[in-house]
Amino acid sequence: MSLETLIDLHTKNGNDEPVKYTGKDFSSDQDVRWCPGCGDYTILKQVQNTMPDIGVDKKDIVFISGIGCAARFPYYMDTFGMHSIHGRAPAIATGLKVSRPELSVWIITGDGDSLSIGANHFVQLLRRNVNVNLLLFNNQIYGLTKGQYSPTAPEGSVSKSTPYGSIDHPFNPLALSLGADGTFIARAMDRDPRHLQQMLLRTNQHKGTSMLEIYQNCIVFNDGAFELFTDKKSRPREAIYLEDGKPLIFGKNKDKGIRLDGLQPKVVSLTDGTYSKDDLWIHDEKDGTKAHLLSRFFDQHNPADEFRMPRPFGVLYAVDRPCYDEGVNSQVEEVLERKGVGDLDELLRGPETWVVE
Amino acid sequence: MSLETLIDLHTKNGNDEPVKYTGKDFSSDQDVRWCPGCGDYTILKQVQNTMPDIGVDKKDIVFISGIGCAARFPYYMDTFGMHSIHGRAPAIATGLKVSRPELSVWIITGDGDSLSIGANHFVQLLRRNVNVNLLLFNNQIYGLTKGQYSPTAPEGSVSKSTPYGSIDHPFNPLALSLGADGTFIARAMDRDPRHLQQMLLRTNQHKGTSMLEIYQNCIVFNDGAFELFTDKKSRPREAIYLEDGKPLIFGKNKDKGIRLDGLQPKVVSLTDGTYSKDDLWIHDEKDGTKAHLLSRFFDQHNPADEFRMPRPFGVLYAVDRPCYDEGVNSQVEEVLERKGVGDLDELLRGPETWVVE
Amino acid sequence: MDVKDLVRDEVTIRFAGDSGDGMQLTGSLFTNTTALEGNDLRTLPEFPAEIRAPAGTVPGVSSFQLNFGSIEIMTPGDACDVLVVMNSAALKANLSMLKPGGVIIANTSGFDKRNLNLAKYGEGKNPLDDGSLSKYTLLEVDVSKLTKESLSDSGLGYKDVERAKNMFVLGLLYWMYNRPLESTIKFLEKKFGKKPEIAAANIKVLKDGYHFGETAEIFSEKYTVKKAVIGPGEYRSITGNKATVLGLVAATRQSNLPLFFGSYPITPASDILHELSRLKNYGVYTFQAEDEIAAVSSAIGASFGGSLGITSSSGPGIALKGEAIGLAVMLELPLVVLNIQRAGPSTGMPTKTEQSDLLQAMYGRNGESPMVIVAPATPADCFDAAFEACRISLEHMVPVFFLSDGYLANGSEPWKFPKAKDLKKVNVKFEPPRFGESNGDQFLPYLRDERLVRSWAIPGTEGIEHRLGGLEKEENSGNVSYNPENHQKMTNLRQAKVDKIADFIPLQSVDSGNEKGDVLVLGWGSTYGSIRTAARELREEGIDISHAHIKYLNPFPKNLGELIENFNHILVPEMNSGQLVKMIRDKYFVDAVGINKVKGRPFFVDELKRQIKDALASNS
Amino acid sequence: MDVKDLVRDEVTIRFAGDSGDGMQLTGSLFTNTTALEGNDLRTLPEFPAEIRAPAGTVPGVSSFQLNFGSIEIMTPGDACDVLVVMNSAALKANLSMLKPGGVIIANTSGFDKRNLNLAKYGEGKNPLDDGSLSKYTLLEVDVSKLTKESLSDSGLGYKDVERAKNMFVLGLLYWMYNRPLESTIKFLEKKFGKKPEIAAANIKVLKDGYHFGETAEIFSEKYTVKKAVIGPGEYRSITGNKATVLGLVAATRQSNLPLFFGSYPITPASDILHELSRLKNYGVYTFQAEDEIAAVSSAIGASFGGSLGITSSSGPGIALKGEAIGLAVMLELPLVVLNIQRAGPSTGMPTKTEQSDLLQAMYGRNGESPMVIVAPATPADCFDAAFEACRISLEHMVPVFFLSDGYLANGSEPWKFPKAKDLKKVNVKFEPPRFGESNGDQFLPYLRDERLVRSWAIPGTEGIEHRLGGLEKEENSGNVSYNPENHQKMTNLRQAKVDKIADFIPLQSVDSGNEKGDVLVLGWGSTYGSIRTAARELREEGIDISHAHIKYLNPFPKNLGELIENFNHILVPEMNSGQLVKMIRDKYFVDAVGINKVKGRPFFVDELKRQIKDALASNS
Ligand SMILES: Cc1ncc(C[n+]2csc(CCOP(=O)(O)OP(=O)(O)O)c2C)c(N)n1
Ligand SMILES: Cc1ncc(C[n+]2csc(CCOP(=O)(O)OP(=O)(O)O)c2C)c(N)n1
Ligand code: SF4
Ligand code: SF4
Ligand SMILES: [Mg+2]
Ligand SMILES: [Mg+2]
Repeated sequence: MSLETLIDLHTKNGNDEPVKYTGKDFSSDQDVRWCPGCGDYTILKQVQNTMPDIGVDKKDIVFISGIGCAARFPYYMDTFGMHSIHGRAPAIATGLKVSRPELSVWIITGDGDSLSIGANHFVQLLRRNVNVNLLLFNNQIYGLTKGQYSPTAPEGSVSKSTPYGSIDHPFNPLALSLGADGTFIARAMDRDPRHLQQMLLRTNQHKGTSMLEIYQNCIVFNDGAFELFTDKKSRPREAIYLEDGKPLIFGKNKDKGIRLDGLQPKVVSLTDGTYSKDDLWIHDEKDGTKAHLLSRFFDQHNPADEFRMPRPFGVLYAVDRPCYDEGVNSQVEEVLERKGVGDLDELLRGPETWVVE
Repeated sequence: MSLETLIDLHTKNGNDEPVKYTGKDFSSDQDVRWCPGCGDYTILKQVQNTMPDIGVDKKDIVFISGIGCAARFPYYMDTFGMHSIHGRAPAIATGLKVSRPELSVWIITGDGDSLSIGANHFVQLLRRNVNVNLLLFNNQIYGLTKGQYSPTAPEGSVSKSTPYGSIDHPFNPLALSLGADGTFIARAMDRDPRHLQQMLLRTNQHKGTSMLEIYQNCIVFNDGAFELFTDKKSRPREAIYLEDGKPLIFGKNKDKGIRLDGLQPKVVSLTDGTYSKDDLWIHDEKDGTKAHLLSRFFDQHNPADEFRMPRPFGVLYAVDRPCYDEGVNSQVEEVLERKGVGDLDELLRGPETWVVE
Repeated sequence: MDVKDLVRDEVTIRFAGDSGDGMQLTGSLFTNTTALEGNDLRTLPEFPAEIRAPAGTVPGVSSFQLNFGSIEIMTPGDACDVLVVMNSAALKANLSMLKPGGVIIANTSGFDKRNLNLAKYGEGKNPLDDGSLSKYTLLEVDVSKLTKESLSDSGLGYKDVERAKNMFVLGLLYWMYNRPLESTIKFLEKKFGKKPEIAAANIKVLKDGYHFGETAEIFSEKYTVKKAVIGPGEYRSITGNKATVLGLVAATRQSNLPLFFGSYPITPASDILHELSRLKNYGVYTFQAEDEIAAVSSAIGASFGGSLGITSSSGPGIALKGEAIGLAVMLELPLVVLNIQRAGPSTGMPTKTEQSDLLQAMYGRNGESPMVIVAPATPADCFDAAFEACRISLEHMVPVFFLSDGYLANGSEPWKFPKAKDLKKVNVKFEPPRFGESNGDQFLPYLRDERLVRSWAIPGTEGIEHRLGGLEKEENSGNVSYNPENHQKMTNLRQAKVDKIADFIPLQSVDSGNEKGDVLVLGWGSTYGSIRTAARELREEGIDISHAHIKYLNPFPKNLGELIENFNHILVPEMNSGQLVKMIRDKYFVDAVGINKVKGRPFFVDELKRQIKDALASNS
Repeated sequence: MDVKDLVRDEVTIRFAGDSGDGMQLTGSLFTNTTALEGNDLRTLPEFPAEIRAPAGTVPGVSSFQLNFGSIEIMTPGDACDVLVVMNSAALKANLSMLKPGGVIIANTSGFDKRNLNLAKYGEGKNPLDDGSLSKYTLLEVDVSKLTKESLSDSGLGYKDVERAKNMFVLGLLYWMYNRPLESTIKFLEKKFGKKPEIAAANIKVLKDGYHFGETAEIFSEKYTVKKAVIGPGEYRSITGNKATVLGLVAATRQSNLPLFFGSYPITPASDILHELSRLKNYGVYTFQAEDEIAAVSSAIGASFGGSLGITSSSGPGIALKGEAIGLAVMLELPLVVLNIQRAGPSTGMPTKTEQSDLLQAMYGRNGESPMVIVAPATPADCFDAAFEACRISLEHMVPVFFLSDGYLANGSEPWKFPKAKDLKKVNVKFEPPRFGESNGDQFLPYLRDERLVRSWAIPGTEGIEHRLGGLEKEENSGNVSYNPENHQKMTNLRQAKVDKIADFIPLQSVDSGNEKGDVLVLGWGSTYGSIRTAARELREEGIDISHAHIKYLNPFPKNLGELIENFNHILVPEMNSGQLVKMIRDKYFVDAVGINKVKGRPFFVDELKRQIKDALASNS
């Protein structure tokens, strides 16, 4: 049983044949206005290239952003879009998705937008597990307002608002997301487009709030913040790509691995004969404790330490949990089923009336 | 080197002798207006009783709250206090503590106040590690507004605003706090006053943001929410009290323990001969991974399951990290040291001037 | 003793007791019976600010006032003729509300030492016997004891017996005012359907209360209030918040849209969330958000998707929504913002009423950000105003403020409810899809029709993919634009669009009095009943005074200026320090004078009459 | 060729180029030299909305306008006499700002195919040779090539050479206006102290530019602008945001209090945070909060502790602060809220100026929540206004709004800066401690002095422990109170306290023109220069027109009503749709008429003169 509303009547008119798109179809007519060389360009490109593969009609895709450089993103996508206000995209997306669960809803946000002013809506979205995809463009800076430190900027960051270095301890976005009971938590980078595309697909596949943090270079105000991980030379040593069910191996020649020694992760050499692949930690996306440990491969590390942890990229955590939007809609369905479509006259009349002659 | 401001001049006038207080000295002249039987009463009493032991002059203690039943708390304390606006107490406290680091600042907040409208300030406070004490009165309901479900209410909660049961997955306040990089995370309950007092003392001792969640019974709108843990009969089986350096033992006759099997915590019997105390997990307040595991002894458990996890009470996590307020003040001191007290005329003149005759 | 039966045009009764004494229920039942008897009536419930203040104390007192009559009744009455007090705290808290010479019915067991103490009457003092009540008629009844006796054979426990006390009082009052017991008996049978012994006990106590009146020989008078002349039809009783809910649901049903309601609890708005959350089978989606910002944002998201997004709050919560409401102004999407006003500033007095957010509704956002404002005049009028708020928002693609207040929210009145088929239609049409590449026309999301309204282009519609945002937009295309001329044009257009709505709302009429004359009292919102009654009484005293009540506060009805010109004096009573009066003075350049009350309470009729006279005296 | 040297009273030059071309620096250096030469002047920098729009495009154009003269100069000039364009996009974006017959100095290498394309001039079109500039004097200079040649021996790389281009232009302009090079040379030596080769290169290019003017034979005229008659003294150049910072610091130093600044970045307010964060050795604590709500809340917390809590924002950020500002109103604590206004509504046009938040400052909170408002008139006046905002807030224990705007914030003017010893003292006294139990007097936190001001009772003071909050409070004691009479009293007191501040601010004076007369132009904020200039010119045309500029917007100066009565026509120009005019009409019941511009730009003098004439024509 169901109420057939104007929306249902209107959208039923759709073209049912699945459309074949190319990346170009997702490019809007607006000039892209990021600084030349900004990491946002390649992310835009990968998103546009991934869209044809998610199997959703353009008309059913919505991008919602807050404010910031990253938040300009929806203007450049030839889908429905809203460039809203600072920090509120998750709340707007929640309203949209609850009322239109059939849409594919994407949230575009920056580290300031989602972890400073919008951090409340961010954690509530994760806890509710609204079935949307959130792309967090982390450049460890406020780009649009020209270079103040952000809540992900490392301690001591010198920026326009912290000429003597910042004092606050930064958020660990993945740890925060886990703490908020997020069901899908992943990390990618602007400079590895192939991996980014894979992650975008995974993000889309997951049912529930999919949180993909993307390391994004702000070439103007914070150039090179992630160079250690993104530079092709240092990347093999400093980044580790996670794959479900596979051992944790990294290094230029896949010569290093990570073991669990009790609760303690340890970097080991795979070439000195002590350990082999079989001794390593096997990645399990469903294991919350392992995800916790992985999220903590994070603290400023000592590049001189041979056994320093690499930074994990890929899906750290992915579990199923009922989605809020679905729950709301099934509850409405159930009540409709049980009580029938509400009769307006009955409601207006109420439980008790009297007649004046 | 330092700027001696009016505040310094004014507060120097203080009485230097340490004052001996009793709990009664902390009781203000205002009638306490919670519902008879509300858990808030016993918490108030324990706080008043603990105050004489923290060794701080009444004049240097400030209680700051948001809005809610719990937030009425400051009115009843004969200290400085502010009953502010909903959710913002952590931000107000941050401003106060940064500018007056010598004060002992306490935040009183409810589950709605801190985890709904105020969740952003809550996580930012923890990340910044401002040296204040936060008491989170969790009653899994909005008391003051008469009974809507809160972000800690279990799924399916029937409340005024969820007549058909709530749909959202609740926050795990301790997990969220850990995710936000809190440095002191503890749990107590209204119905165990002795333990609560201990926890209040620990809360006070910790330097940094001390987050103490207190299970508090709302007798009117959510009576018995924590009965399993607070009731003297079920408590021994369902609650476990953590002590640093001690094994995890619980049960009516201390007959049960918790071991770590790899990353997996397991409840074991201490009486069937298989395991003894020495096999158990030793609590370590400094171990973040263990704290993570403990914070996850949380999900709705099956009372029929003999090996179900008890709910941990006590200090889950306590580590040192520089405090924001201290950092700000030392930076000011350093700059003063380096540059000397700023000369107003120099500032007004600026780098370049010209003279008109 | 001989009992006289006197006829009265109008009676005000106030029930007062501890929060646990069931005074709200007692009042409601008396109200229902009175309505069924054909009287006109208005009610005023008053709750303690505390959830459950300690029993027996003044802060714990709960009261319910009912004004009914054979004449037109528009307010719950300034002061009461009869004051029922269940304990000494209730007397202390309410005595000032009793008319000189009025009747006090006091439950004597509520005046024992413990109760007197809790009410802080001072060592050894008892108002019942210290002569302090000598200017009233004091009737002492040991309700507790009598109830206990009435139920001595019932086998019920102490608590249940205690709880039945209020039925004794109700029975007694029914006797005093010649009311039948049937409807209350039916109610009790239904309410305690699963506990027939409780139902029976309550009914017994009710009847014993009634009989006590007949036999106790302490009452020398009883009263008859004849039927009022009320328009024929079927009526129900309704509070403002309930009527608001019905108005919202009716408007969305008339437009065949889902209603999305994003809200965060706050007194006195929360009941709207509670009521709506029960109406899922009416196509209502409720979302208890993490805060007011998320609440209004979620509603904007839903409106973008084609639902009617609605949000509600009060005081501090409305202040928080300002930024996002500004976004809705810029986006030109439907959005209804319900502000159930309470006493401010800041947290203020959450349980008390006020009308002090009108200028916030007008100007409480950054930039030139015009918004439509409607305000209901009475509890039942909340239905119409809420319906109109939705209609305007949907048909004109604008955010609309609905300004109710705590007094309307919890007050109730008889309502001749409409039939669904007689409701206005709400005309909504989504922008149609554009299939195929052939159609060269680019979709222009900010193209306007002759009413300056843009079209509602919802996701899921082929060929009209587009982007909106909070940055200034180019005319028609909606693309971001920093062009100076365009900004002026768009600023003017947003204003003109709101102004044009004046063509689609009713003209302002005079509510009572002449169309031209000496004095016009201009009101808005919940002061309606007091102003109407005061104006009537002043006309009866020979003053040439008319009353007009503005329901559309932005834009004003087109003829308001003309109407104002027909009078020599314009007086504007408001429960604030003067807000509408500012708008009137500015807009019509007329020396309107404010009459203001900021006490968290409605105007009393007498007080308002006096203030009107004073204003006229100093103004002429 | 013969070069004529002409004397000019006033000249406006506009430098325009790509964001990377250093036009802001060029403009500033020309400004400094001009100031040293004793001219009066005003400037207007204009930045692109994008951080770094693609080079060569119209959105990427950055410009700097400078108006200087031997007469009084109060605006950056409506249109320019000389337009310097470094590329074709700069011409496209700025041509409309050039006076008919004005001079264009065009860098021809910025008009190559690539640049013309990027500027979207259309296939094959070049404005330099298609005759479209015929009504101007076009001077083509291949700046890029000449710079390259000038530095051919320097050994510098391509980038460094490119970056020196602007010095060539600057040198050329110095020649054109007979300015000395010394101060610029000194600046370059200092700036590139660590890179002497760069300094030398820039100086060489500067000189070559100068010499090019002398020798190139394409310039037939050069100009002399004589010293202006300016009050003697030491001057500096200052922007509004910098002056604001200095005002805040000066006021806290004069009161010997720490300055606590809680803010969240937003255009165009962020620079205040940036500047203050450098001033730690002035007792300044800056806190970049997680959002505007935390920013203002932290400031309130700091004020509770005895610091002066200050917060700043713009547009949407100010809207977010409303709830917490209401708390400060209720608490009666010092708090200064800086609103650097920008074009709204919603996100609006962040880099553009507007005055559209005045009514938000007045009414943008729930309840009756009066606030003091001050507004600076010029960049340098930001110092005085910020100082006054702090003084009033501290001395009267009230939150104060300071309303600047983007135009003031980034604009600069010469400032005869004060000496610290000449600044007003700010009188602050904390409530003294009460030792011992003997003192029976209970501390009453809401007891008031004759100015209705309560005392500042800070934590750490013995014997005055107390609690405050956002609930309505009992008079004097500050305890929570729901008493109706008390609420009226407190509402009136909060208003009266603000009104009484009128006794402690300067009377309103007429800025220019007669004290009594036909027309009064009433302005506020950054429109000062345009209005002053327009009024002067209209007086010169024989119109009896005066100008008064309101800096204290709530409360108004006590004599404002009288002053207004001295004129027949009151005109109120604002960069909004009419906000001050509403307040004036309401308060003084005078038929004041608004003159409004909402284009994200200041009034041009000519435009304003025309609008004033139009208004007078239709008004008489
Ligand atoms: C309410 C509000 N406050 C502040 C701003 C100013 N503002 C715009 S974007 C931004 C931060 C941007 O940082 P981030 O989210 O990291 O995005 P990025 O520009 O780095 O992509 C700020 C502070 C605003 N637009 N609205
Ligand atoms: C801005 C704002 N929104 C909403 C409210 C209404 N309100 C007051 S307290 C509260 C929630 C209280 O819940 P909690 O924090 O759990 O405290 P409790 O009453 O349970 O102790 C709400 C929604 C308010 N006062 N201010
Ligand atoms: S400022 Fe940084 S983040 Fe923003 S567009 Fe430029 S490079 Fe990208
Ligand atoms: S409503 Fe609940 S939390 Fe509030 S005072 Fe009553 S019992 Fe306590
Ligand atoms: Mg960023
Ligand atoms: Mg609670």
